[in-house]
Amino acid sequence: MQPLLEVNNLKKYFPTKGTSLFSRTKEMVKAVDGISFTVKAGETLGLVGESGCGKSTAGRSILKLTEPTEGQLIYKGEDITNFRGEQMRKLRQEMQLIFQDPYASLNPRKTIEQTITEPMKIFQMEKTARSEKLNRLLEVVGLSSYHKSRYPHEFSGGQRQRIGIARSLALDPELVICDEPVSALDVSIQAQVINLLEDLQEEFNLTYIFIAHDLSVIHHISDRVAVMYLGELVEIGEAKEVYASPQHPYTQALLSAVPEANPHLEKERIILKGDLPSPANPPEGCKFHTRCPFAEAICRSEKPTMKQVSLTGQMASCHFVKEVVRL
Amino acid sequence: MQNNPSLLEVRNLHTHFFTKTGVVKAVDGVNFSVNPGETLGIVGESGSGKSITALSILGLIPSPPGKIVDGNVLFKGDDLLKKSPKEMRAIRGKEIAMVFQDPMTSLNPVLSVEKQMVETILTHENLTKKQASDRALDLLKLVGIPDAQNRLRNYPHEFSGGMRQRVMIAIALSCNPSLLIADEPTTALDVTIQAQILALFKNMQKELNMGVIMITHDLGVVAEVCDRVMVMYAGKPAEYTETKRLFDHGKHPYTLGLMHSIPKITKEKKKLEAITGMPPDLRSLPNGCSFAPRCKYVMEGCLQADPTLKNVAEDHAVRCFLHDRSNNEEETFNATIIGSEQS
Amino acid sequence: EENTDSSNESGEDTNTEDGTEEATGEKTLIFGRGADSIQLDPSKVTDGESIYVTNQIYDTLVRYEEDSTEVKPALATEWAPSEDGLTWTFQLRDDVTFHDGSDFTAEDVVFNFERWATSAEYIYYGYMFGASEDDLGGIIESVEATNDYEVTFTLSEPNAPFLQTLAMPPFGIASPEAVEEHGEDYFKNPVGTGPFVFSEWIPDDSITVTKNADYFGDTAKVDKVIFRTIPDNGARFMELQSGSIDMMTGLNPQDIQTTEADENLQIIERPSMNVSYMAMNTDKEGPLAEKAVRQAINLAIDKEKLVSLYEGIGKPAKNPLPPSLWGYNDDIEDYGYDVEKAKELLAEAGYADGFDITLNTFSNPRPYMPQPKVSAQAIQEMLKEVNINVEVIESDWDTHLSLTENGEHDMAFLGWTGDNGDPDNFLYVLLDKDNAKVGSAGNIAFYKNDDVHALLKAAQTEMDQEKRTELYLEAQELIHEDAPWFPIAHTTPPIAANKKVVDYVPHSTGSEPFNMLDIQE
Amino acid sequence: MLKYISKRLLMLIPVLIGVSIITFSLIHLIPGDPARSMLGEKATEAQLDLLRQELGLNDPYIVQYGRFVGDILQGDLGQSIQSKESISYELLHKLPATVELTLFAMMLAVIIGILAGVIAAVKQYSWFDNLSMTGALFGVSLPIFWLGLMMIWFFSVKLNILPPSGRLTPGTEIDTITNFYLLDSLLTGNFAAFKDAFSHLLMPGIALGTIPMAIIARMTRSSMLEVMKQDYIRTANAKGLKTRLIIFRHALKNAFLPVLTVIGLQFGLLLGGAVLTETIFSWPGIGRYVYLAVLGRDYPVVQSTILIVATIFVLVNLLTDLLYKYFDPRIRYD
Amino acid sequence: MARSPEPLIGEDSLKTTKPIPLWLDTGIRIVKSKTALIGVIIIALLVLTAIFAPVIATHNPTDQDIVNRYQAPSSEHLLGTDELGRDIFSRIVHGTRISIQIGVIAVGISLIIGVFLGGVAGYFGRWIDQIVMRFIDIMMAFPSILMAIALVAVLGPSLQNAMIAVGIVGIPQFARIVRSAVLSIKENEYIEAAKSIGAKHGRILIQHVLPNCVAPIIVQTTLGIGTAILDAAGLSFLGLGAQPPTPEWGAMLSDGRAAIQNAPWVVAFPGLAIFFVVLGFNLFGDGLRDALDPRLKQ
Ligand SMILES: Nc1ncnc2c1ncn2[C@@H]1O[C@H](COP(=O)(O)OP(=O)(O)OP(=O)(O)O)[C@@H](O)[C@H]1O
Ligand SMILES: Nc1ncnc2c1ncn2[C@@H]1O[C@H](COP(=O)(O)OP(=O)(O)OP(=O)(O)O)[C@@H](O)[C@H]1O
Ligand SMILES: [Mg+2]
Ligand SMILES: [Mg+2]
Repeated sequence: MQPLLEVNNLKKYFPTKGTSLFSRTKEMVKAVDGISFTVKAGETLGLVGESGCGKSTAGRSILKLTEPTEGQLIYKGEDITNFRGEQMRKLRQEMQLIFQDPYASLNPRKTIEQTITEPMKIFQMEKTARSEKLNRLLEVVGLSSYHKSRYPHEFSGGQRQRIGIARSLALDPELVICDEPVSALDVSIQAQVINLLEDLQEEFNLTYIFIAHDLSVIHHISDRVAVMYLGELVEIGEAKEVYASPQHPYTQALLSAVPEANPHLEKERIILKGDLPSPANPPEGCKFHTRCPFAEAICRSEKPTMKQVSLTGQMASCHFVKEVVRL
Repeated sequence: MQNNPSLLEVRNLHTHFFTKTGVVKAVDGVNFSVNPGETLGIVGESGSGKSITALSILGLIPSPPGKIVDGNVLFKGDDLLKKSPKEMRAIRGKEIAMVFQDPMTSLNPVLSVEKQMVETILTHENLTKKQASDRALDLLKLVGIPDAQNRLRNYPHEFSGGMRQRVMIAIALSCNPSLLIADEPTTALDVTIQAQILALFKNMQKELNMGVIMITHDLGVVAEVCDRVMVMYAGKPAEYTETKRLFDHGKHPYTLGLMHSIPKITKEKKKLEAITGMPPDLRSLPNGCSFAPRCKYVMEGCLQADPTLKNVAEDHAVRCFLHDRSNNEEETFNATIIGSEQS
Repeated sequence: EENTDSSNESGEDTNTEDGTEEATGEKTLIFGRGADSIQLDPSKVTDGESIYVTNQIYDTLVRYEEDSTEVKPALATEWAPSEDGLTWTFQLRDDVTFHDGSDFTAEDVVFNFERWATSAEYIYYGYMFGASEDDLGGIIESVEATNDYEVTFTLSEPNAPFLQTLAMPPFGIASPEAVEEHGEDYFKNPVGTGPFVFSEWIPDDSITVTKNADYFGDTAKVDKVIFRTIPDNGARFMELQSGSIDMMTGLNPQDIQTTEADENLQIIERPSMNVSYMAMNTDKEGPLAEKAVRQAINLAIDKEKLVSLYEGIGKPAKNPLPPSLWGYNDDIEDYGYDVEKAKELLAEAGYADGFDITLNTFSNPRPYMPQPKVSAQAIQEMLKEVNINVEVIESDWDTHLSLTENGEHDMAFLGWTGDNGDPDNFLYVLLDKDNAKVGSAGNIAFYKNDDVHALLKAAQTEMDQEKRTELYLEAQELIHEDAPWFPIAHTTPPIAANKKVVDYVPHSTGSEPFNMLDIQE
Repeated sequence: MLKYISKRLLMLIPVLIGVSIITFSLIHLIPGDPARSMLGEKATEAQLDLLRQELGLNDPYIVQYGRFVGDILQGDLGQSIQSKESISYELLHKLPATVELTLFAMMLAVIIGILAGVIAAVKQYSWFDNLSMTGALFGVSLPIFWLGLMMIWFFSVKLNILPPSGRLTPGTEIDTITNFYLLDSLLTGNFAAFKDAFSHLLMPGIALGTIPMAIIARMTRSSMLEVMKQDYIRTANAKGLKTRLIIFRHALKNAFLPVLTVIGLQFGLLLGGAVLTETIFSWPGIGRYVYLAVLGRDYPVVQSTILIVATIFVLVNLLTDLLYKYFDPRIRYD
Repeated sequence: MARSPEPLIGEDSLKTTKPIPLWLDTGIRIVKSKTALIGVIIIALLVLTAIFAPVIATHNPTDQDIVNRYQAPSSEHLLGTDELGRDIFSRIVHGTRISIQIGVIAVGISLIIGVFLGGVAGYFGRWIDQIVMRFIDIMMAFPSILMAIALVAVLGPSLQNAMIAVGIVGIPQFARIVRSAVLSIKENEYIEAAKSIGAKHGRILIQHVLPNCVAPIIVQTTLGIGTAILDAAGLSFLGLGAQPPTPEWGAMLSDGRAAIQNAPWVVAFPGLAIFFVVLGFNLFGDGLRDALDPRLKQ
């Protein structure tokens, strides 16, 4: 089956702030440094990694909210890499974004109605159709129609997140990129939103790319997971498999570091040394080698490639994983 | 409870904020104690009064509008609430130290790390600058900062988040406090860094035999580092017991709700049981139990009267009518469950 | 002697003052004024503030009498014109040295005159002797040193005011050595023969001159004069009140009473040789081109009231000439204030409903017009009575000059201070058609009357003063009838001084040497 | 650091070119004739024309501008049309006068403003806070020319305790070295002159310093209040530090940063904006100098002086930025 | 319906309280703040005075009575008379109209141009920003009063030109404030959200960015009016502003200066009038700043 979205060697570099007017060679922050994956229609791909590893940038590059530096995007079999202006605006209907910060993602000067109907206005939906749709969307995300004329500051974080979700559904998208939609919410509210997202996926047959740094949330919601480190993918595969038998040392460390709400569990922890290196000058070779407990000489000099490590398609990028060749 | 005197005992603490829009009962009747070498966890949602509890202990409530309206804070037997500002200054940083949530903003950006460490030491200890500086260096090494000698002169922005939190911990430890209050020390950090910091905490505590109050909203962290836990909801304790007991025999509907609403890595996926509704506005709390509007097991009486914290077992107290064994007036109390479980 | 009689109101601030006097034991006169000198080479400037200072440093061949524009000997002891008025011979003093020590001889006079005849930048030379770019010498054909102490001037045509002109401060004789030595910078290193020697110039702050002990005339009574620039009239007056300056020009009329009431201060009036007027642009098409309208305007303004705004330092003017000058026509009767008649005249001219017009005025007070803006507003209000709607346009002085000489105005204020006490210096300059050229007009009414022109021209070459008087009287009558101006006032610009300043006699030309005045504690 | 400075200095070039072009165009657009303005009402057309020729005023604008830039590049500020004096010589006296006045005003403003702001913030809502902030509000609302006049009227006329104008009582001897009179009199040990110069500086200094003082006080206060809410202040409290240490070391050092920007901007504003003060107090500085030059169409003076003032302004802001670096280690210039 | 959404508890509180519009909320805050209220009262007085000037004034502001010039305040002339015997009180009353006009028009000029420049620079960034900011740098490097003087000298002294000059001089301030506001607003996720639903630049700038900058713009406008009145008065004081017989306060002050010793009221009252009005706008602006401060919300 043809994947809904195919991302090939996507790169996004930002020039560092301090580059001088005169030096030709600009220093670059390699926020996303060549990632490739596919997303199947109707599935949820979890994208996980530590703060600053490039998850959001990857998401925004896919939507071309920032112009990718390099790479190829294929949506429904069509190469959209070079879509511009009007073409891209049309495509926006099918791809939407849900944001992390429920406070910053709503324009405080617009009523809920204005916020949710704006996309419909932009795509010239009729007035009556608009209000019908608005009412339905409000209902779907669990808000009432008397909320319409309210302003965002009158809502709690969880409710705002629902408003944001309603807006992103206004154009009946197929692909929704959720950029940490629950990490700003309280635990008790978090579950409400996760449930809502799951229900919506079922009802509207949505495809999610779900970005989060919380491994438990990713575990809960994803069909497949991709683990990022410093702008690169280190491991990708079926969620169950990756969580059960992580192959990349980074994934292993990440999983072992999660504190479990179970005092009886005596986990064997891998505690990584040091911090995430700066994406402005990442380490040579394997980017993880500076923190890897198993690093050897080759890791410092040679960049590992993605290798298939299981028959179901789990892949990891490490010199020491065993490649499984599909027959 | 234990026989030996507690290091810290908080009794019936009430801290209110008298704002223009009403009285915020941020902390409204909290009791707990901490023993030397013990870690007490305080968990709860945002706004449940965890930080204010901690700040009340140290006398750092912004006033106005905040005021401790009732209660005692007995530290080594002395009531801290009766101390003069000057006496409190001598205790802060020396006897009781605190580590804050956000390592990015809790260090002064324009002073070098050394200066911020040395000034604490000089304030409380009778040392020369040189000695203080040496102590600062030792502390940095202790909390595991590589190349400590050179890092001493650096400014906070030259450190990563995890490193800054280590510095904060070093500062907190600089005068060998007997009580350390850590207010969500790892919330702002990545998991791998959180693991580092939690490990550091455990080590330090073992080495220094401090009492620790660990404030968090993450039950995982509680399970990991705490000996006992107090679950807070809307300024009041909901449940107070040993950690293992809480996870195995947690009683309060809120505690249970929390535990069921977080996804777990190790368990099979199943639909999360969310707690409905949202935390109440502390300015206009509902009558009766403040959790009642969100409670699955809400009973009619819950909407009228506020339950009190009652022991359900030794060292296990719950504030809920469902478990109010001492309530003998069942006739006057209609215990019918009016809420029904939703899924 | 210093401390016994403090003339200050309060004792506190006498300290610094007395301190300096004690320390140097000198008599210092501090003179406050509104602007700094532009250059200290008088031949190149026209501003009064420059002349004020150079008048102390330089001598001219002849000088004005203290109280008139008659001349008396100075560097020249005797002089005589030839019969035809074309040759003038001057006998010079032989006991004069320049401040730089060099001796003064006839050659030096020649040097100076030849210098002035080299370029049009020597404004007064060109202006008084009719020099132009093509004819740099003007009416002076030659200047010769006929012996060490005798110079002979040869003129191309007789020039009645010649002797008076030579007394003008711009024709102060400079030391040739110094001129050559300093070159371009001579203007800030002036060397003359005058009663004071230049000592220091701090731009926009002060100029100091010191007594010339070897002066050939009356040696100065004070040791030092400091000319201090204090731009604001009010501030300057306060300095005077507080005793930090001794004397000042540019008194606000409003402060006259205060000065008179102050027991330490006195007002010294400079004799009047000026006129202020409102010129009406006769060249512009429209109402002002009509005589009747101009007369009507003359009738519609209450001159008494207008001049009362001068707070006593001005007398209403009816002629372009100041009354102190010979040739003044006192028989002329002023139009007087008569609104009805004005309305009649306007109606006759077809302006019964009035008209709109502009009045250009300037912001900086001038000696002949202390409050130009206020006067303009008064006229504006008065002309309302006859339905003339005046828009007042206030510009800075330079813009005003540029606007008016280009004839861009309807009505405009201006004034004139006499240079040499000759009526020609008023009438020809201000009202002759020769001077009504757009772009460089002295005659900003652009008044062109051939009869007047003939009279004025005749008076220029006539050497007999009586005959000249006749000519001027007649000219004034014609001018009165044509009413190109609304003459406003002749002022006696007040000088406020501390009472300890004595024997000071201001001259009508606007400046005088300070060698006679004294300070008495 | 050096690289940063040189980069900033390079950035100065386009700004100064812009300033010079605007100045040049503006001043040449003003109607009026410098020749007339110099020679006065008595000069003839021929004389005027000669002077115009001599000054090159008849050349096309582009040539005139080119000449101006060329001269500046050779370090020649040109000659005043009015006074024939070299402009650099005139500035030698006037610039120090203005800078002395400005520095003095700024010192008053900074010292009093910051102190008042800090105290007001620390004792928020106290009588001092109310009083000083009301005063500061009055300060920014006062027309300074009016304040100047009223001060003169009161202190010089009514009380006669301060001199109404000028830099020095005439006749006061002072050996000028730097032309900063306060400095010169101290260097030469001439205390009488120092006292005299100081008493002259006082009123114009206050008049000029009022607005920045008020602005700095308000800025300091609000900045301090903001900083006092920050987490690191809570940390400092939790460490048990003394209040004074918290206020001056922890809070003020942070709160000072926005104030520093204001100081830099205000200093620049004062430098060129002293026109009114200098007019009222007859202060022989560049404010009046340029003002009169504009009125007198003294093109070279206006052009060169504005260019210098602009340069100083830009340099002061560069200095502020560098001071920023000193106070805020987070900022790196490289 | 495929599913029933989870009920939201706490919405009852929302149902009962009507939403307060922003302007009302701001109004309430201002009324609550004493100082801002004083500012509002002063401004209201100013506006009322301007409207009813002919009624309030006891004399015609341009009527002269040269004989009775420099009269001290009396029952006939409440604030005395000036150098031409005009009634100072009436002139000050009529002067309110001019001051309002100056403030509004001058700030209007700075506002329109400044907001445009700042908005475009901040929103589009890159080279547009570079160009605009260099231009602003140049304007800032100019001593502002001298710039205004030169502009008036070019345009010719008149009230109108003084307003234009003051307006132009005020542009950088607005541009900078708007630019920095836009820069910070641009970082908000809702801007990204607007982009992601296909909104074009114009729509984003006008619908999302600028409305969220109104707070600093309003504050700056209010404070700017005060400054503009001060600056214009300064220009008039130098003789470069209002032309006679316009009763502009700065010009009145300047004209009365000569009489400061004998008739101090001629100087004192126009100065006080300027002071009061500027104070009013400053108080109001301060109040607005606090009232509109998002940090004080919630
Ligand atoms: N506009 C930008 N200009 C320069 N650098 C940027 C920009 N946006 C992101 N970066 C850098 O790119 C890197 C990746 O950022 P990104 O926001 O994608 O991380 P993330 O994984 O989403 O982190 P978080 O979990 O904190 O949201 C970071 O180092 C960030 O500083
Ligand atoms: N200065 C204050 N004025 C008014 N109310 C305040 C103030 N500080 C805190 N509160 C209120 O007190 C309550 C408890 O706050 P507290 O900071 O203790 O919560 P918390 O449990 O620490 O939450 P979090 O997890 O978000 O840190 C909150 O509802 C908060 O709004
Ligand atoms: Mg992100
Ligand atoms: Mg907290």
